[in-house]
Amino acid sequence: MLHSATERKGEGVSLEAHTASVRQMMRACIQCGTCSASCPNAGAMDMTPRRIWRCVQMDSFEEIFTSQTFTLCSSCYYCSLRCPRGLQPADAMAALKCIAAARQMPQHRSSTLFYRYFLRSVRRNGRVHEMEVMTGYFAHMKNPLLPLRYASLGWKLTSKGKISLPRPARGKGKLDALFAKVAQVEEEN
Amino acid sequence: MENSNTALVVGAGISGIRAALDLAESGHRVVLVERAPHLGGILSQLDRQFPTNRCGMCRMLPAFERDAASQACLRRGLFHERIDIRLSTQITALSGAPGHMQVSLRTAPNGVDARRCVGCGECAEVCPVVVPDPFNAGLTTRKAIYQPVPHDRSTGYVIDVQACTQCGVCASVCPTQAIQLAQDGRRKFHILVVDDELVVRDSLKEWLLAEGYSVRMAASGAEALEMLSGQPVHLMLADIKMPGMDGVELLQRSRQILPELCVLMMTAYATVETAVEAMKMGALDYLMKPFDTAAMMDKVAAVFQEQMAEQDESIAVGAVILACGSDYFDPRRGKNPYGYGTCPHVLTQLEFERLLSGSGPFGGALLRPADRRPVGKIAFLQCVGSRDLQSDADFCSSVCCMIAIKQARLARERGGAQLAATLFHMDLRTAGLPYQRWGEAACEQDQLRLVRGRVHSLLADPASGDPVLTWLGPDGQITGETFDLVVLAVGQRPAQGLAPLAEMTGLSLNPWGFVRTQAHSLVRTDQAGILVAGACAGLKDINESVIQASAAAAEAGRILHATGGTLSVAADAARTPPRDLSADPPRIAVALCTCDGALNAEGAAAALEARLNQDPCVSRIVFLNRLCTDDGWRTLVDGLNDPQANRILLGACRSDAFTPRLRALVAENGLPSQMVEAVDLRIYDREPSAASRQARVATDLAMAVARLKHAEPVRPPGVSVVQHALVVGGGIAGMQAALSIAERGYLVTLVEKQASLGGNLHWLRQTLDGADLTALLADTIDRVAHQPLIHVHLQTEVQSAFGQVGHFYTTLAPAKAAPHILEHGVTVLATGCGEASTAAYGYGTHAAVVTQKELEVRLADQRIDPQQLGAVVMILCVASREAPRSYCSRVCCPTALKQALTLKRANPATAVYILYRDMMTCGFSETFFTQARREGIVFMPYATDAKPRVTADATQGPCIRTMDSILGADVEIRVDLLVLATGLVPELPPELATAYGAQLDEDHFFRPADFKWRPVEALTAGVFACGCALSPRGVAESIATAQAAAQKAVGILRRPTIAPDAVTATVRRSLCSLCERCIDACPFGARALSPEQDQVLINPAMCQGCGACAAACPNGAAVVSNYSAGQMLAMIAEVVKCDV
Amino acid sequence: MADKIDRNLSHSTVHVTLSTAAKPMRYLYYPGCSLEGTAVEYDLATRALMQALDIDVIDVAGWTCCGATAASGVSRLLALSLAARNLALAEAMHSDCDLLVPCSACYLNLQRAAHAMREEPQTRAAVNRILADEHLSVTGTVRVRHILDVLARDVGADTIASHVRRPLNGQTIAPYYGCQCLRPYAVFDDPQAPASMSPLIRAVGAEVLPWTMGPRCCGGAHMTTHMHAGMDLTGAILAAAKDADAIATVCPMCQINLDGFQKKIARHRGAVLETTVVYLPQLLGLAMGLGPHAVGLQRNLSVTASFKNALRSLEASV
Amino acid sequence: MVAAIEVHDHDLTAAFRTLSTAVLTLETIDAVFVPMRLPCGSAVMPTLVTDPAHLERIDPLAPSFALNAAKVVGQLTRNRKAGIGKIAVLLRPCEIRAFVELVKLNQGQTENILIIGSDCLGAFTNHDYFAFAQAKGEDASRIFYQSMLSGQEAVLEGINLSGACRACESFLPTGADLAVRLWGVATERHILLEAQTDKGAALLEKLQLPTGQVPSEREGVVHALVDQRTDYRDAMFAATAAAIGTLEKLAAYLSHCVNCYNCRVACPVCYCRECVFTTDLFDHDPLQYLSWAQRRGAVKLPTDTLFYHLTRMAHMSTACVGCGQCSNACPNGIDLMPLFRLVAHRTQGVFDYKAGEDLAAKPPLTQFKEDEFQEVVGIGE
Repeated sequence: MLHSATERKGEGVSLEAHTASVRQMMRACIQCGTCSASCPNAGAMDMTPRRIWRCVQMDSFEEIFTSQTFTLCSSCYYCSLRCPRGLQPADAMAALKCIAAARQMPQHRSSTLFYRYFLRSVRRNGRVHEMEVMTGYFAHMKNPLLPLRYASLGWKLTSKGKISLPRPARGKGKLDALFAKVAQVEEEN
Repeated sequence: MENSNTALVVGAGISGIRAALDLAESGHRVVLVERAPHLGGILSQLDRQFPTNRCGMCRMLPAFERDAASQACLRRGLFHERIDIRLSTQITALSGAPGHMQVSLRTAPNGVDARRCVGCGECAEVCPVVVPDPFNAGLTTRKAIYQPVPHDRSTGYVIDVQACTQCGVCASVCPTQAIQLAQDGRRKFHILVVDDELVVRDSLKEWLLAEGYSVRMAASGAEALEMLSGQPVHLMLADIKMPGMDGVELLQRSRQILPELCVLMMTAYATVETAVEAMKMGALDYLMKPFDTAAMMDKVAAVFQEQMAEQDESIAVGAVILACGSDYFDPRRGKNPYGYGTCPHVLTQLEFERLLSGSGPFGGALLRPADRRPVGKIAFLQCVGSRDLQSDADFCSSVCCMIAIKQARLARERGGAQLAATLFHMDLRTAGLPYQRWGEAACEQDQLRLVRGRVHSLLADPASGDPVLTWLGPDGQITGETFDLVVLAVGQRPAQGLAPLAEMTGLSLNPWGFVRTQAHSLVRTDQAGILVAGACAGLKDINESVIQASAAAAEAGRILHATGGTLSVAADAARTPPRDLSADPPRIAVALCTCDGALNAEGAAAALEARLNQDPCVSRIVFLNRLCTDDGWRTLVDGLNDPQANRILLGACRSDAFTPRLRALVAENGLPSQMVEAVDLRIYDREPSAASRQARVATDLAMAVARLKHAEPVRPPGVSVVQHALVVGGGIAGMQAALSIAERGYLVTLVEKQASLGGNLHWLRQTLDGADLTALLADTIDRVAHQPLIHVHLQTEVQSAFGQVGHFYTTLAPAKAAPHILEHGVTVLATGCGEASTAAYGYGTHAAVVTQKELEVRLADQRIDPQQLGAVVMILCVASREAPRSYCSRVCCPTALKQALTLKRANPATAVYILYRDMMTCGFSETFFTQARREGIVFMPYATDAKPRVTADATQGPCIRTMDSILGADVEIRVDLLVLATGLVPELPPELATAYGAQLDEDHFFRPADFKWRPVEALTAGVFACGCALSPRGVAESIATAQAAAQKAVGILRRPTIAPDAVTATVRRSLCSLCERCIDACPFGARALSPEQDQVLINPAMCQGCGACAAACPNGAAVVSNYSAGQMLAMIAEVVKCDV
Repeated sequence: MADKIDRNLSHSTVHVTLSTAAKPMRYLYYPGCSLEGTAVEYDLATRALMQALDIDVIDVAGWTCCGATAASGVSRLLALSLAARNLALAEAMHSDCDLLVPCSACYLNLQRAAHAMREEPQTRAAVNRILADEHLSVTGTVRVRHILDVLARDVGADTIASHVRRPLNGQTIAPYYGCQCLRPYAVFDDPQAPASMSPLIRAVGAEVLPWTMGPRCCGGAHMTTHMHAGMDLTGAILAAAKDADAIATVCPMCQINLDGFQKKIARHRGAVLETTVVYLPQLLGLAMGLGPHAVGLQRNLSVTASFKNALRSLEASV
Repeated sequence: MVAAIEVHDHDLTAAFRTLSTAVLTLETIDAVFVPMRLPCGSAVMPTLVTDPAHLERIDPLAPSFALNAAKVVGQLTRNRKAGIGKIAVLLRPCEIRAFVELVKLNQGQTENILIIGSDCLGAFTNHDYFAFAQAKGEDASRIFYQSMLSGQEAVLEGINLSGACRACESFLPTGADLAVRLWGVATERHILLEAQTDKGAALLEKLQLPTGQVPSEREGVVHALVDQRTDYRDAMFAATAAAIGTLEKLAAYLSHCVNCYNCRVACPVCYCRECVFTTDLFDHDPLQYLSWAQRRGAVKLPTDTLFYHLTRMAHMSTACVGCGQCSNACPNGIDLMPLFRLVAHRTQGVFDYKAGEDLAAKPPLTQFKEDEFQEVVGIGE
């Protein structure tokens, strides 16, 4: 079972309900572009962060999710550092990632799956098992070439004694209770 | 307790000076205190101010009874008979009720006896301490002994006690022994150091001894207590963490023995909270370990200064005006320093101002301070520490946009056509009446580039060090550009001393630490008797500051009057009438201070005496020594005690400083003020040789003799005043003006053409911040009704008018009665304004398109139900801020926010879009802009070349199409309601204004004498305007203008006769060719052709002695008394050597 | 801002004798998942360095993942709960010690959680409900300290200098800070022009490479999800460090991005990019005389031969 | 509207006579004011004529410009209440300009007059004219205008136009109600009349003259003349500027002045009822002279010579129309005209003002403009 908060909601919840928190976060944006001018990934983005926030205000979430921009946020927090409105654009980007994950948007599988397998590992072990994450991620991406991109690194890591083979899953995850409780609390709210 | 008829004004910046002068002009006495050692506040550093690109501060000086005050550049000092100026002074206590308040004043000794200082500067020459000069915002340096404002010679030198090392060199060179160092005092100042660690005690002792204090030490609390009971201790430094008795306990117990003992706690980071607790128990402050020696010594020195200060002086006042200004945000402390402090090419606006100044580091040349390279590209970054929630600044600092525009224009003036300025902003706030055009001119004439957007951060180019800015262009492109210089518009912060002052007086502050004013008032605080003016209630431009200061003066005057103060006409009359000198030949008594022999170098005195004695009019010459001492002054008084002498010439150093006492002296002798001249004998001290110095001094004295010889003792008769005011217009401004005049005891006729009083308040219900306007209207009407001195004429219009200050004749035409003529002394025009009509955006074709006023009315009478509204668009700046109505109406943006929030709160499901050009939410109304965004109101800027398009068909509701620059596409919104902000247009008939001698500006508003300095009066005396007749403004601002206009009116009404001043124009009829050039030339309308058209007449009350007439008249028929051609030629003859 | 911080730093060092009583320094220690895996040498070096400096580190018993970037990409409450769990464990240890965190991502997550716990009572209540099952509760009062913060401000360059046995003379080090120890919480250094590493590098006898890439983003998890974007960012950093003998890092994510993909990035950029990348504690430890094995240098993915040679010759010269 | 008056026998003076007579015989006109040769000799003076018979001696094209008649026209019209009736005045362009200035200064009124202005052919100095008239007798004027209009050398008998006229580029009667066109017109056949104001048009209509047409060549002729005059003027300015560059040079330029104040009397725009130099201001105390002498060792008397000229420049340079009567009037041959024109040219330039050109333009010093001359008054820095 993967993380409930991301997977139980799924399609049943309206996009509007999902996006409410992002709207709340970025409503007060003044479109000054401070965030965008500082973004190290701006060059790779197909839409400026400022435009994303404009779309948030105008309720054009479809447009946001057709864009890859939010997945390109590397959480460097340059934007949050200087937002004159005191907003947290990096956090809002994370929130958009959450939505994409929760709604399992196919166009954002690459990012959301990675997070999902990461958390799956955390849930099971309490701590992250890097190899376990990668294995799960690569398997789910169903891209036979993808693992090769990381093959040399994986080999290097293993040879340096930095990766151990994942332990077999045994019954209850260490943080099952916490994940479940989070889901429960989120549900209530 | 008797009413002292005195007001206290705290702060001598522009607002303080304006308020003080206003009160003095209306006959009250004023004590003007300033914590800095100089007058002028921030404006002493700003040479030119928007929107005129020049100064003009002198225009604040009185227009009537000019002789009672100084009549020269205000930046060089101020004098007024009824204003007692106290520099380097703070208030330490304040108590009592309005009318009867007791204030304690404490003057910080600055080490120099101001009366003795001759301003020679020898002290600064030898002073070894060099510190950044705050006057030049740190761009230059000065010494520890210095002149606070270089162009203000009235203050002399002072010592910066923080920087002074007490070396004493200055005292040894001072020719007048004016310098008294605190060194001796320090030795008598005993400091007790209590710490269990020997190393700490030893280091502290060493440092403190080096600074000249006496030090004792104790290793424990118990030991300390013992020492306290035995010997005098002025200050105790106590460690918090000590074994046995800790610092806090020591504090408590020591204060039981010595309740007044000053204690500074010493603390490590871990125990800071304990230290803070200790401060609540009476510790003065704490010192943080590890010690910052310099900061620690500053704190100790501050305690020393405090304790050594002279005894507080207690004075009785009737009212207090706080005008203590504001401080500025330090970008270094901000989350975003924009390279300030690390990149040397980043300056604050104030620093840039000094850079541009002729008295700045490079004489006004536009060079980079760090490397003196000429500047080609400048970037102005707005909103640094303003409109920034990350620096707790959910407010706009109101003036920075205009300052940036001004500086861009100035820079262009200095840098020429190759200078390129770029201004980064989010909203260009050009909200004052003339500001829009000024901003447009900057773009058109000076090629100022405007960029809407904010720069994330400033990085220095690794190679050149030049600042590099990166921003997101409107098209979504990230742009990087290198500039030579970046100027930061740093925002306002509350003045340093405001919080303690508020605590002392119980004054409420707003969430940002500025003074909170009462609803509908810009000047009333929640403490009766304490009023506020200027930037301490939020930064303001000069225009608003001056209005607010006059309004505060009006309120203070009201309090003084209500509690028994008089307008002191009696005091004026009690002055000895000047002797009649008309028949006496000029006899000049000359008194010269030898300044301890400085004047008499190489026998110069004798030569001087010989030269002066050449003129038979010089009746005697007295040499005296040290006029600056009491003895010296006594010699002067005795020496001049000559009944024959009818003119006095004084030669001394820093003659300006003697003006007040000299004025008093000649008044006692029954001489009019023009019969005394003072010459500064030390002003040429920098001349290369003694000979040239003496020659110039001799020439100055000879010129003064010539001037005095021709001084004219006779003045034209005064102008009598009908002590009755007419107020035209019964809106809120008119009513307030009438009330403010009547409350000072003068009759007012209030004329309103409608059937009831109230004007626009009939349909306005509340303000953006929720203040109740309906209640305000009811209350004001009630107060007018119960004011016996106000005569209200409803349904009455002004049919015609003529006359001049003191005597206007106005024909009032009631709707249902015969016209009658009213005779009155002053006129206040409060004709208001109305919402502009429009045919744009489908207005008039579709019922769902309404104006802001219509929305206001329809919401009130429930013709519009917010529950029924799915979407609403508001379009701002409809036919405003572009030709021909190139001005901002100021009220529309706040109104839009108010209405949008109302709709959104009534129905959160309503989508509200505001289409704007620049949101003008200046000052603290910015917070509502933030609120509106938070509540989901969508703001979309539009450009004038891509305005929104509206299609309206009757079935569907209007559809608005607008270009969203962020999305780069048209957005289409179908709405149930389209609200248009059409702006305000004045309702002041030109013939009404001109009948009283006033003029209208190009937008048909009342043209003030000077937008900045004389904002509510016409250039023609006795005519005032208030409210929206002046320019568009909100209710509280209108009320302030009404109070200001009333204050000005009272300044005239209080005099039964306006006595002309010494410098007044007259006509020599025998020479006059009646060409009437003088009439055209007079800017004050003081000249007119007689009804018979055979002579030119002058109203001496209106004449300001400017001399424009004399310049226009070719044959000397227009004469300015005491600046007559004969007088001037005689003076010139003393200087000019060649034959002409 | 850098100016201000420098001044503070200099004060604390100049008068340090006055301020600190001779109490041994002690920290709670949160290694985080990476330090058990890909960044195991960071853990080794940190512990060794602390020991050499006579500073006690006490592991937070039973610590779990802070949530990393992944949790915040899924659910804020989950992210906060995962981090807060560790804060709660630390607080439960009833120590007045600060919490030392070497991993920047963990540091940010813990810092954020601490802030949220202190400033958002509602969130705190929700998290405490979640933690209640394990009988934990959190207040957010424990001070979360990044290892660079501790080294720069608590230990100080002077102390480091006094421990140096094998000065790294002639070596030029590029101080690389990355993002999350600087932003969004600017606790101990200028978030845009950081300088706190420089005195430490100079203290061990090395020179500081003058560059502006110190606070730039390495791309973080992009190397997994958006490889090209990640290689652009990391590549720019590696390219800028070409004149350095080594890059010093303080974050496992930065470290692996910088040292794990050098060949790939070199192909991507078409340039040779071979640079030694070491954790700052490794660098300091080496200078203080700890052996390469003691600081786990053999586990680093990119230590150039010339760096190793330099180390050997420095050792020989001692 | 253009009308023509025929010219017979190349007698342009006769055509002017025809015009004047026609005007005077109109009911609405009480008198004409024209230059007439005095019965007693060759002098041509402005004359007020009510009897057409006297127009026999009219001589508007004589190269004589004895005085600028603007002042006299001012005297005739200045009292609004006591107007002397409707007068048609025939003036040179520089006289019209001076009169316009006087009207602005309230020293004359336009209500009761009708200004007829003629293309100006220029004039000699008074001295030269006297000699020329002596030599040529009755034919003097005809010889002059024929020579001028035929484009031949203006120098006759070694006499050239006065300096003021040679430097005059404003020889067309801009401010006149009715303009007489001579330059570029076939004056052997006719002179042309053109109305420039409503008043002029009304008058022209009443005169019922045959219509005419301004020939296209005229423009070229006028242009060429303007260019020639402007060149001369600019050369004159350059030479004068060099000659007066310093206070000492200026004093030298004026050193022959004897304080007779003739230039002031001759100046059409010097309008003061009593000149400041004749008031008590310069009526110095006897002691004063001694005191000056003592301080400097010597003092030239009368004093205030340079000051007088500077004062006049200060007062009148904004109104100077360049008629040159100051030079004409100087008994000691000081060429004041180039000096005054130069100063006037520059002062009027900075105020963007041209004296006498436009009745509606306000004279510079009567307008209070805060923003002008910041660099001069010192608030600019």
